[in-house]
Amino acid sequence: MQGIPFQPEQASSIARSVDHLYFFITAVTLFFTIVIFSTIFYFMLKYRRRSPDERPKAIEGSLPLEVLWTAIPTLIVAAIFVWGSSLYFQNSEPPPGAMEIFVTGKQFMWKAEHPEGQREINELHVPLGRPVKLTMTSEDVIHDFFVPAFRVKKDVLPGRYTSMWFAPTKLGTFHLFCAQYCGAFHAGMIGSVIVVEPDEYERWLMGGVQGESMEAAGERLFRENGCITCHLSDGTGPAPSLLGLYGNTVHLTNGQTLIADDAYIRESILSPAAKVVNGYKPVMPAFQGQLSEEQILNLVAYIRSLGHPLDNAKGKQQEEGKK
Amino acid sequence: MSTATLEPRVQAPRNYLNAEYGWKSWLFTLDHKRIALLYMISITFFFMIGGFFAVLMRIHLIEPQGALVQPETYNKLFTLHGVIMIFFFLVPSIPTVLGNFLIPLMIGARDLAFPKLNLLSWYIYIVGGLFTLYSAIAGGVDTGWTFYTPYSSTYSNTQVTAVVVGVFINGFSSILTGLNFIVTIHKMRAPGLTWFRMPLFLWSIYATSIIMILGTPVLAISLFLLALEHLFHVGIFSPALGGDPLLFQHLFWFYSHPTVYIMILPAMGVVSEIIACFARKRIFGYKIVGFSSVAIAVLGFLVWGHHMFVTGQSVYAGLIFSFLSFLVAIPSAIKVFNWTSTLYKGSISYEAPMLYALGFIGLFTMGGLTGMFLASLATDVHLNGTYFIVAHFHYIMVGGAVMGYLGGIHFWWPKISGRKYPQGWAALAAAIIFIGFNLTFFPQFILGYLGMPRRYAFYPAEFQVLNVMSSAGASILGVGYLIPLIYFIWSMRYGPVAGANPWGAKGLEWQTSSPPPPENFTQIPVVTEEAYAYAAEEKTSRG
Amino acid sequence: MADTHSEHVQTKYAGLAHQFEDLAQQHDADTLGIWLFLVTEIMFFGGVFAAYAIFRWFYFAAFAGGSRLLDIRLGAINTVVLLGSSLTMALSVRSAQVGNRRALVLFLVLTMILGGAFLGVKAYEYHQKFVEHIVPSLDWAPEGEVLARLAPGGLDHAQLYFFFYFAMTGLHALHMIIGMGLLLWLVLRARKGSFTPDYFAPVEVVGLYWHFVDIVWIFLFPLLYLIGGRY
Amino acid sequence: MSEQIVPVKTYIVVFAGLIGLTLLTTWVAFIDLGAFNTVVALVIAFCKMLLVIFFFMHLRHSGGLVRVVLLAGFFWLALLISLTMTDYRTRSWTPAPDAWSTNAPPTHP
Repeated sequence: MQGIPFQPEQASSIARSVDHLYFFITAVTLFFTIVIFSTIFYFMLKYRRRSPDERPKAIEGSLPLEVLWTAIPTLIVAAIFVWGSSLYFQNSEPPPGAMEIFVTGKQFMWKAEHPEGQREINELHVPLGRPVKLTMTSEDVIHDFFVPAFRVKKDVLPGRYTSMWFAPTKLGTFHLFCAQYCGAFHAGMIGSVIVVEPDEYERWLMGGVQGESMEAAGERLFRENGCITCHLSDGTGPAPSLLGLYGNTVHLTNGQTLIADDAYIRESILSPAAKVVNGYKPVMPAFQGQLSEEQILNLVAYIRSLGHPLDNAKGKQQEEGKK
Repeated sequence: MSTATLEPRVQAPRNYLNAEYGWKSWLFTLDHKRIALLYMISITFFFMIGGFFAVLMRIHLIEPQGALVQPETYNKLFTLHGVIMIFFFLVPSIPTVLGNFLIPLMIGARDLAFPKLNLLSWYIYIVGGLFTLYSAIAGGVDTGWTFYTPYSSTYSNTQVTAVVVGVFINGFSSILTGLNFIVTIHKMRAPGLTWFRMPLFLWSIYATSIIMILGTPVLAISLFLLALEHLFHVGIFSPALGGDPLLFQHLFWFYSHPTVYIMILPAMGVVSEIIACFARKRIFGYKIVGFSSVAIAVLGFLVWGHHMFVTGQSVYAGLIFSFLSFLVAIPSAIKVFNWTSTLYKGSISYEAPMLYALGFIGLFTMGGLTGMFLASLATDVHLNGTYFIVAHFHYIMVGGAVMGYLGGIHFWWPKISGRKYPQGWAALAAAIIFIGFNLTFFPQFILGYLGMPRRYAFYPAEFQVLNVMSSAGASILGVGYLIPLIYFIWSMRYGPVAGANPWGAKGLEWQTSSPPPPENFTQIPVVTEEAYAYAAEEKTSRG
Repeated sequence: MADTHSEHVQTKYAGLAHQFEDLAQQHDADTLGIWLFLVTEIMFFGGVFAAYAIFRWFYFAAFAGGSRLLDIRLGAINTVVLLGSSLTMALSVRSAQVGNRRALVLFLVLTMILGGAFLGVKAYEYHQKFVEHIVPSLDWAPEGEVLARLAPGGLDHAQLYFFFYFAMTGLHALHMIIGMGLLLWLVLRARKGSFTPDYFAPVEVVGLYWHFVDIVWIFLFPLLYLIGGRY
Repeated sequence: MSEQIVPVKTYIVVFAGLIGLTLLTTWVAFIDLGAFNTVVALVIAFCKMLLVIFFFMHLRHSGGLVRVVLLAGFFWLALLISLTMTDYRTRSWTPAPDAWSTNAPPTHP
């Protein structure tokens, strides 16, 4: 034990900027606390009752003072609001080209799956300096993915995908906590985020038991569950082709349109009747309760990989840009 | 009617305490003062149970791996601590005890508008409390006082239904109390008592009642839906059929954020009364302090989404709620500045109630200012769900509301019991509570910033030092709370007789005898002066 | 209760509680009290309405499908019956105002009969849901034509619709039952002649409550029965 | 009591109006107005509510305080629904997930 720590490690690209705001609010808090406390103590001594019959003169109030001490706090909180919100919006969208890892919360463990197929439990290996986007869901109750050293936190909800991102700036092992109460061993739903050099990360990805990649697993599930018999890639089957679906506009039977994203794909697997593509009949069986969240993620990864032309082009550009 | 009570301001032997005897005269009483005492006894009982759970939790957390109980038990401890302290102690505390006792006295009325409803509220409260106690005895409940779905509705196999029913029932006690207070303040004021002559305590109770009336039903309906879902496993809060867990959080916080103001607004009212009395000054900026109570009550309804910044709520909704949350800081700040200015050129004495009131201002200032960390989106992402939150709301609820409640009890105890309590002991208790409180909860701010999540039955070893400090503070705080209990009970028998107005305070409640007669005033008083007319010539006789 | 100090006022008016100065003050307080209570009821039902609004927007097709399974004629008839009971309730209050005791009792009883008719129709509708196996959780196994009509919107979401149907109409029916109890109490008091043109606040208060329950139904009818139209 | 005594005729007329509106809303449900079916149904329900409140519940003769209380109730209900909707209505504004980018090149079936 090295005495009392006062600050958590700053190990992500945003940690420092969040801390700056934190220190600013701390300074404001200290300033006003000291002003109020010392004023009270000063008045307490200066105006203490000197005789029992003392009758001070009445002071009704002062409009200029009221305006002043309405205006000053208003300005200060307005500044903090703008600062905090802009920082939050900056931090809420991952930079383009962020690598993606899928996280599933389950009473009482964290399961992570890298697109290449590497899986881990209660650990998350990430490369130093590279933005990482987590797409997260829960198999049961609400959890929360919290890495104090990165100053990031996001609830992990059942039936929905939430996402967050960070770019680690420090090598080492950092706490991963569940910060949303989730049941008996909530306190045990902890793990570590392990930040390693990028080449070590590549080695780690290759090492160990090399499973199939998420896309491959998704493709296998696509075959095993019979999806492939209807979703023919040339569009001649009883179900729409999934080629070029992801990220593109879908026209539904009820006249609405939407952009095919993770949530839509997930919903269409679990309750296909909710949003039926125009020109098709609601004949697909529902897979609610038959697939685990991880299997659904694999399917989503596969359907994503069928991609849409524009997206692939962009991906290639990025690949080339990197080279 | 005895002739003695027809003469005003005579220390009448007959008062509300000795007018009748026997348990029936208490359990079937319609006298608001006796009902206030029924509430005082019941909430003290629940406070001690809730406090006992808190002590067990703090002992448990002395060691990183947990020193006392299994994690399941720890989860039940913090759940029951939260449920009991919030719904059965803090929400009813000042309104039902001091509000019940004082509203008719302060407005010069014989009773509240609906005395039977008032007694009914107490019985509803007791029934709700019994359900909660039953759930504690029959195995406990482990959902946290926030009852978040789908854990509470689908996954928890503890006594969720019993405790939800208990809180649901208790909600109606709150609703009926608020309704009673609003009607009373509107319709029963003595001649001459205009809105701007009312003591600020009444303004704050009025604002509190608005929240009780408009917020509590939403809690009731969300708990009703939760119970349906828990029993039938079909529903709108669990994603199995396409429901949304966040909907429960919206409905829950629509009540439960304003609830914070149910707890703190009455305390603010109490503090206004005490400061005016012991500084012998009219409250600086009376109207602004009064209006700020109402402003807090209204704005308090617009900010609930700040509990949900990291829950998957839309970022744009987060933006709106963050903005509104900052707005509510402003009337709170205005109040603090006005109280401080009231001391300026006053004649300040330091009896026990004043110490509690000053302690309130200090702790509330810190609690309020640390709220800015949580209203600000970027910092809230880091601090949400950690001990920082725990520390922040305990500064508001314990440092604020409980200090206010204790201050109020110390201030009006001579009126309630007719006796004085030992000032030295009271001052000592105030000091112990102030020190113990800060030692308990200040380290938790640091713990939260370091990243220790709340509701953890065990924790990484690096957090131990701060946890031990917090537990040490809790033991001091516990002692601090026991001392007043002892000397108040002592004073009922051995305390010197207080007289009608021991503090030389203004306000109608001090014009009648202590303890007041059952009908409060032998003649309905006529109000001719402003509130807190301390500067004017002394009119009241000092007992 | 031994309210010794209230003797002096009790001799003045029957029905005046000791804490009030006069009947006008008491009447004002009673009226304000019941309106405040109705506001709490608005918020109480409001919570369900808010939840309903969100899911109806999420799963419109399922809600429309569920809605079209309800019997619109029964819904409309029940609306008329309940509006009729509101009329008789309003006439009860008027009879109390003018001091017509026989008319008061008659209209109160009529209100109860119409309320009972409403609940009877409602019970029949509930029974139909069990016959069709579209009671969420308890008896959920739609088949045949019912299944075919619900399937396009998704069966899970249709189940949510029926959850709302039962929760909302159930809460409403519970309020009706409480109202019927209050009406019975009024009838008993009215027959004893407790109400006079000076003192009829209980009739008025129960009346306001009854009208409120009627208003809830006025909104439930289009929200539950008329979603998505019948064309 | 200063309470107004409303003639029976008024009640009957109001009742007839309510029945008329009920028939109207039922009739409109059989006409395809698209999204306006809901709007029309709610407007009619709102009118019916106003009739009940103003005539049956005597709001016409009630003081300002009662009106303020009632308005507060509806205002708070609007707050509850609208602020909750700020979340639901804007959730989809967040841009769709960024381009699928992994180390592995996209595969085609």
